[in-house]
Amino acid sequence: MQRIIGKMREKAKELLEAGTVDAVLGWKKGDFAYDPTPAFFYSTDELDMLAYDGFCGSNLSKYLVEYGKEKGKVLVFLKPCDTYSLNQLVSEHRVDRENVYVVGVGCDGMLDVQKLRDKGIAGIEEIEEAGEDLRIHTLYGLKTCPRDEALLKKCQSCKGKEHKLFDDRIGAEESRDIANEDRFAEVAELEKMSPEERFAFWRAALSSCIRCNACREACPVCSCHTCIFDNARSGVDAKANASEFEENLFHIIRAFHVAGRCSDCGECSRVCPQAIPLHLLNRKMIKDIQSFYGAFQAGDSADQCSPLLSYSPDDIEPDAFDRWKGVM
Amino acid sequence: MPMSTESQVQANAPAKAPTNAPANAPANTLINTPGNEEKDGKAFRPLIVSFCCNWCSYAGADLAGSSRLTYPADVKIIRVPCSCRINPLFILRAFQRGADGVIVNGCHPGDCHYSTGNFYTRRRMALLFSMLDFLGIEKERTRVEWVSAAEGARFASVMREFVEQIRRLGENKKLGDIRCKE
Amino acid sequence: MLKIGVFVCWCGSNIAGTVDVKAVVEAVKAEPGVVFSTDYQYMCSEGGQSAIRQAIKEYELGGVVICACSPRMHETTFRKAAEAAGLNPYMVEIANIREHCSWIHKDKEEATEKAVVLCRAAIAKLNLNKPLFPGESGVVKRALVIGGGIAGIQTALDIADAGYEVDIVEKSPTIGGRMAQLDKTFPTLDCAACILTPKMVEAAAHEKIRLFTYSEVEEVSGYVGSFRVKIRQKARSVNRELCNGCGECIVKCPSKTASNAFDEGLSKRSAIYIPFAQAVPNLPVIDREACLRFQTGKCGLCEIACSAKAIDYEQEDETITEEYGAIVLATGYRPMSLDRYDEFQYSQSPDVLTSLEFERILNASGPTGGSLLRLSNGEKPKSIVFIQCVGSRSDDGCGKSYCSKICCMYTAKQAMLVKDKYPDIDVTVFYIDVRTPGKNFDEFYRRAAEAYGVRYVKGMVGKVAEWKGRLQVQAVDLLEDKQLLIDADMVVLAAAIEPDPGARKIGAMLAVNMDQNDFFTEAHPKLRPVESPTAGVFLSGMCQGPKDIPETVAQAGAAAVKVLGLLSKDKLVGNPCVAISDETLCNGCSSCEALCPYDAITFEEKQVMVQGRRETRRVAMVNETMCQGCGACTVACPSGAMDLKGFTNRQIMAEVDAICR
Amino acid sequence: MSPVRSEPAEIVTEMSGVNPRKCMRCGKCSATCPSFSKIDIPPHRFVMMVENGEIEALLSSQLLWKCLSCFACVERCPRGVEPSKLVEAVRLLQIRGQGKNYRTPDDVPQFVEADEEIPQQLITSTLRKYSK
Amino acid sequence: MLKLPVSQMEELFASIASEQSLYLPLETNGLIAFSRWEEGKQARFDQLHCAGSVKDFFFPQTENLALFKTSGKEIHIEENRDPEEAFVVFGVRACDAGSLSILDRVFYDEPADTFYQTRRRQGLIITVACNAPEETCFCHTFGLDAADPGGDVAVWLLEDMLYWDSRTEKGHALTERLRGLFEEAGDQGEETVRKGKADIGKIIDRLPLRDLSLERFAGDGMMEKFDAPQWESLQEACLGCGTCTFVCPTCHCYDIRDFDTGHGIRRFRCWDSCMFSDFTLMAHGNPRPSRLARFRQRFMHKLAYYPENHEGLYACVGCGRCITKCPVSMNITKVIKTLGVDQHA
Repeated sequence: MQRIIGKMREKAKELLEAGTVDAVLGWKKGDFAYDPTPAFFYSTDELDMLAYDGFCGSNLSKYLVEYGKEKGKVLVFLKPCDTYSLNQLVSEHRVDRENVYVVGVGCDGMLDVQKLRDKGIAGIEEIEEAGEDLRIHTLYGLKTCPRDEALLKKCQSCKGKEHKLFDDRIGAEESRDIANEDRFAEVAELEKMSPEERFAFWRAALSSCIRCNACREACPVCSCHTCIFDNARSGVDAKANASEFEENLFHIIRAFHVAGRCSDCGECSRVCPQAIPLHLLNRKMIKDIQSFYGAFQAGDSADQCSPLLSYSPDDIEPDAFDRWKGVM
Repeated sequence: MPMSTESQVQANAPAKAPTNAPANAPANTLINTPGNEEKDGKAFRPLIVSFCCNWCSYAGADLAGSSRLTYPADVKIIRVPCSCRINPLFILRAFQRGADGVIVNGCHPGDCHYSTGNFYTRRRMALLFSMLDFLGIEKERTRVEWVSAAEGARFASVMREFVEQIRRLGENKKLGDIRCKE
Repeated sequence: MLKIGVFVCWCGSNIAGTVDVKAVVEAVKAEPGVVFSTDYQYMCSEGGQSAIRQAIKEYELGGVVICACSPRMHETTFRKAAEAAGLNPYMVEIANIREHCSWIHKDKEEATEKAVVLCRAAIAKLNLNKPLFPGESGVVKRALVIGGGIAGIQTALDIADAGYEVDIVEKSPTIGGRMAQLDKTFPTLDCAACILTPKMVEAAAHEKIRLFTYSEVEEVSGYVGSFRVKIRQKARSVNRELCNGCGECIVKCPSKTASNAFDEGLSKRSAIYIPFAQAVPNLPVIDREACLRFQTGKCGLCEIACSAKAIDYEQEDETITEEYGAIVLATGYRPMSLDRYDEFQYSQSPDVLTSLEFERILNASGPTGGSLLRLSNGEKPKSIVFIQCVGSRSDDGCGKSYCSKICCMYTAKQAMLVKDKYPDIDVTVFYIDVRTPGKNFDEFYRRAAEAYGVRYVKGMVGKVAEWKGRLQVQAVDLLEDKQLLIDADMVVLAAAIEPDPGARKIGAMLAVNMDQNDFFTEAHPKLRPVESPTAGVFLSGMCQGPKDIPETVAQAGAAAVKVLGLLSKDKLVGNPCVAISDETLCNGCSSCEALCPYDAITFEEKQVMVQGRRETRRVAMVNETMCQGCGACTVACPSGAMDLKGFTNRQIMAEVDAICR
Repeated sequence: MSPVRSEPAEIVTEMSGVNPRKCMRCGKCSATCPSFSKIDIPPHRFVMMVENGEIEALLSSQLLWKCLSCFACVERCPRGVEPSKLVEAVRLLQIRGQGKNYRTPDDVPQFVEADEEIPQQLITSTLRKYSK
Repeated sequence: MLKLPVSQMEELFASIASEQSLYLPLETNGLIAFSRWEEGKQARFDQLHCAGSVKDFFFPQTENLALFKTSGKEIHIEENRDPEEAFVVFGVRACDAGSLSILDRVFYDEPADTFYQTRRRQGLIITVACNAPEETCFCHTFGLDAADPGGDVAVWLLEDMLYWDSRTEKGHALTERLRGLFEEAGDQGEETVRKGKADIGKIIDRLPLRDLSLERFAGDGMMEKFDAPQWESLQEACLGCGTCTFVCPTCHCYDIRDFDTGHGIRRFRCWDSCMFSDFTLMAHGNPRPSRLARFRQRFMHKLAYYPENHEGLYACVGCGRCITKCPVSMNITKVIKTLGVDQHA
């Protein structure tokens, strides 16, 4: 998607010059081939550092939460999946829609440099997108890898190329088609296991947790001013998992708190330094909500009510949750 | 539930969870699995926390009492105004601290003193229980029952039945906190 | 640390027989905060209470735990005792060691052990208790009744007679409602107008009642004791001060083709009209849709005709805002549309009528002047068939699942009225069940059958067809297992009733839920049938469920009593165990607002001190008067900002911890 | 008096997907039935008999063969009971009992070609049987 | 110098593990991390870094300090140290090995941290030279040599041969115990290692961060940067998670917390992160209330305060974990580069 960077810079320049926006939120070129950083641009002469390539996986919606009114209006570049998050934040009054100018940008599916490293590709100096392949120049020679094999986990099951809210769009029609796996397939696999196997699976995964809070900090809906896990008065605050129970507790409660609000942006798993498949917990909740209470995806629009804040007199009984298994 | 078939996820899952590898590598006793043994050879007596809404199920429990209907002393009741006051944190807290089963009691759907409270409870608990099950925690350890103020007999029998169910399941090991067992 | 006293009750042998009371007293002495513990034969007796009072003073107790019977039994007693000794009443916790312990366990050791645990939990909770003070709020001593039918009129009269001001808001140009359309009433057969009109006049004349007819409620804010209501008075195009009700304008009006809703559309009326002769207020209104002046600009005859100069084409809607302490919903009902019951030829044949239409035909002021005529040809019918349960008791997606309750009786009434006037007409009623619970109801129905010869056939009509200028009714006699073909001249359908569709909007404004049939839900179906779940909002008449006139009037009176109970208070004292939002934690996400059943939570932009800095944040505010303390919001709140006084997160977790220790 | 839930009754309710207990005995099915004069058991009674488990008697009923499958009763029933579907199920039970169940779909064209006068409803009804 | 065919590494591991717990890079839950070696487990030296650093062995994420037992209204204090264990960590890279001297200065400072001390006494570090440095490596900036990684024993894996060079008393003792497994490396071996080192040096010279310079930070340089305007734009990307801190081999802040077990209070310490909003939380709040202040703290600590207190030694070893693990690709090298430019000179 580097091909649209020119248009993105033009748009940013135009709106900054016109005074429509006071800042631009995008990605800034990094030092390596794969490390653009989310950044604000306040003047047009900074814009040549604006980047948009296959490694712009981070969801910029989260930055709008802390973005105060005093800074004025901000232009933000959002990929289709990021717009779900912004919708949810708008619906929760965490972002003032009036304060944001959304430019939806097309997306070819974002890449995960760790996947390249896991393939034994080390010393990465430069990455070229060449059609279906990536050409990787390394300290140890040229390597290639099919692009699809380096996709971020979250991009392997894309929610679609449609921007759910935007003021303008760039390259939206040009989004590359990517293999779209059933996003609930992994959850269904786990559901098929025996409870003992599931327990072993999650124990193995969650025992890796170092409680760095990256999942929480990156999550667009984990936007509490003070998280209950940081609040000494909550009675559950902790800075480390001092027991297996706390490893479980943190992730159960986090998944529960975002149930009905999670836009399935996949940031939790992307940012986890310990490669814990945290998105599975959230997807499980989404899958359950859909099978118990009907079609719903948080972030589809800014004015829908979370299924956990509504009810129907003939809802399923809690003990019957597993009868709905496999319905989806 | 269908038995597991060979799956990729499963194949990747190590049989025993290696703990936070290096951090606790030199025998960090903070992280451990609760013991399995029956205490002093006595029959296992489960600890059951029973949350009751003030208006229906707590009154139902009172009626069970005034009707002298027995159920095991393993059940300890906590009064809340409405079942919708019950935060999943409370349930997890009980398991952490050594409860072997938690039962949430509320008015029958549609009879909530606050009109809609138990409807929310129903959704929350369905999702919570499903998530616990997803994590491999025995779903039989948790239950929601709708007990009216008139159902004293039912309250007693539900409690008896639940205690029996937990007794068969044995001690809560998966969600306990080893630190609380010492 | 809080100084706690523990009092363990024997309750005679009720507790002491199974629980070793002395052992409990000893065991809890080691608990944090406990400075005193004792036991007593009967804690609830005067002796027991005075022991509590004494100990509070002597040991300077900050809180007490009573191990006794259920808090549902004596919590108030012990709170009062503590209060008498200068303690905040909410610094009392009860450990229920009778209903939940001594009465259900046999083994003394086991029961004692459990009693200790329950007491420990109470102590752990008490350690986190804070004195609570119920909030107070004032009461605006006026009531609003929405709907001016018999339910609304009766409620208003009862409130006004007790000396409080009431406003009635009625969307049509007159009060009176459905009852004004009726001819006679069952089971006494007295004339509806004769009993209703005096009440209408009384309401209009009552010094405490103001009528806002041709008006609608547009917006409601506030809460029990102090609602602010915006009322839109639609433009009548007639100056109500000047008009003397002479009716000359109506005579002169050239546009006489508007459908007359009062006659259920069976007759026409002029563009400027008074709905019916006894309308209150007796004040015409211009139907601007039908008026030539408004549609073409070319007319003005009424203005010329009006000697009082009351016609005002320029008149505009007026909006006023009033304050009320209580609101009564009396939005009434209508017969459901029969569009989906084509098998009865309702849309095709003018001789197939709904019961309410038939009521108008029977009525002397109706479209036929009270003579029973076929609308198709103006001839007198020889045979009339009544069909019951049209749209009621259905589960087919077209109709209503409920029984409309009034049809059996009004059908008997109408059949009887027909037979009384025209004994030669054959009258057949097809019914599924005849339901007549009510004083003199079954007698009434039997009279129709026995004294008047109305033919009752158990069985449903399958279809009605026009045949040779008449109607052929194909039905079944279930008792004979025979199919019947009956020639009829008129067919009367007992259409199911449904709540007035306008009620939905009003319900939403007041946060009053509707059930799946759009009837308003009561605060409790048995024990609080005239109260809505929203404090200060009451229900009267059909809007709550199907009922007949006497029931409606009874409920109207009941609603009035509830309103009076509220208005007679100078202050409303709330339950102090209400939700409280910590504004330093609140994210302003509105989750709590979305599910609060009482609309007690609002949001505002507020300056909040966070870590010594001032920030403007959108934060939740709990209205303590409206909050009923269910706690739904506390769980919906992801940041833990919302807590419930008296049942805080920390308190409940402390109980859990103590029990699981 | 108490309804005996015999096995065939369960088969019938299962095959038809109809819950006869929803019937409130209004008789609208019978009132509406165009074949009423030709049948021995009126539809409402048919429903009651299924509910009571009296399938044996229904198997020899003429209604099975006189029912036009016009579905008027299904259309009109205020409780959504769908009597004609019950008739269909009993009819099927009867046919299966004779070992004559299931025509092959290949038979259908011959069927239609054989007699152009054949009523449309019969064809529809036949096709319905295949889909069971 | 000794040597052993790589094919016999398994025997080496078995011998070490027979008397001491042995930890080395193993694949666990999709990550390569230091884990306890057991027979049959395949050591993984193909990725440069383990997910966690060697710090975790000496300064674990959580560690018991004491237990307060209550009986009635009395409290008894019990020490409940986790049991001691002699252990060997194999496969430590130069950067991680270097981090220990930074930690030692903190924890050995009087009064010495006996918990850390005990673990250091019990633990033995076997390093491995980095045959294939990553593009994220910048250990050279801090004077560390990936080709000569230090530790109690240094190991080179070259041409199917493991070269073993013990450097300390502890290392010699272990070597003595395992002596039977090895052969003398001889001149040829020394030559191979020398050549291997040179090859590594060549790669290091080509690394993208080769020229990362701390010149402008020496002395009071960093202190002067406290009010630099660039902090504002640098911190904008930071999410405030603790990933960099927790994967960092030199970060060493901890919190001491109490856990009420229902029967007593368990006092333990656990890692803390200056990135957290509740870091050093006091009654009035966090002394660094803004994210900017917290972000700045981490780098000021590494590049100014620590050197200030420890003869100019920086609290970074250039392992590059923060570069690969930061969710938003913000890291110390970007900070050094941005602040290294005198925009307002």
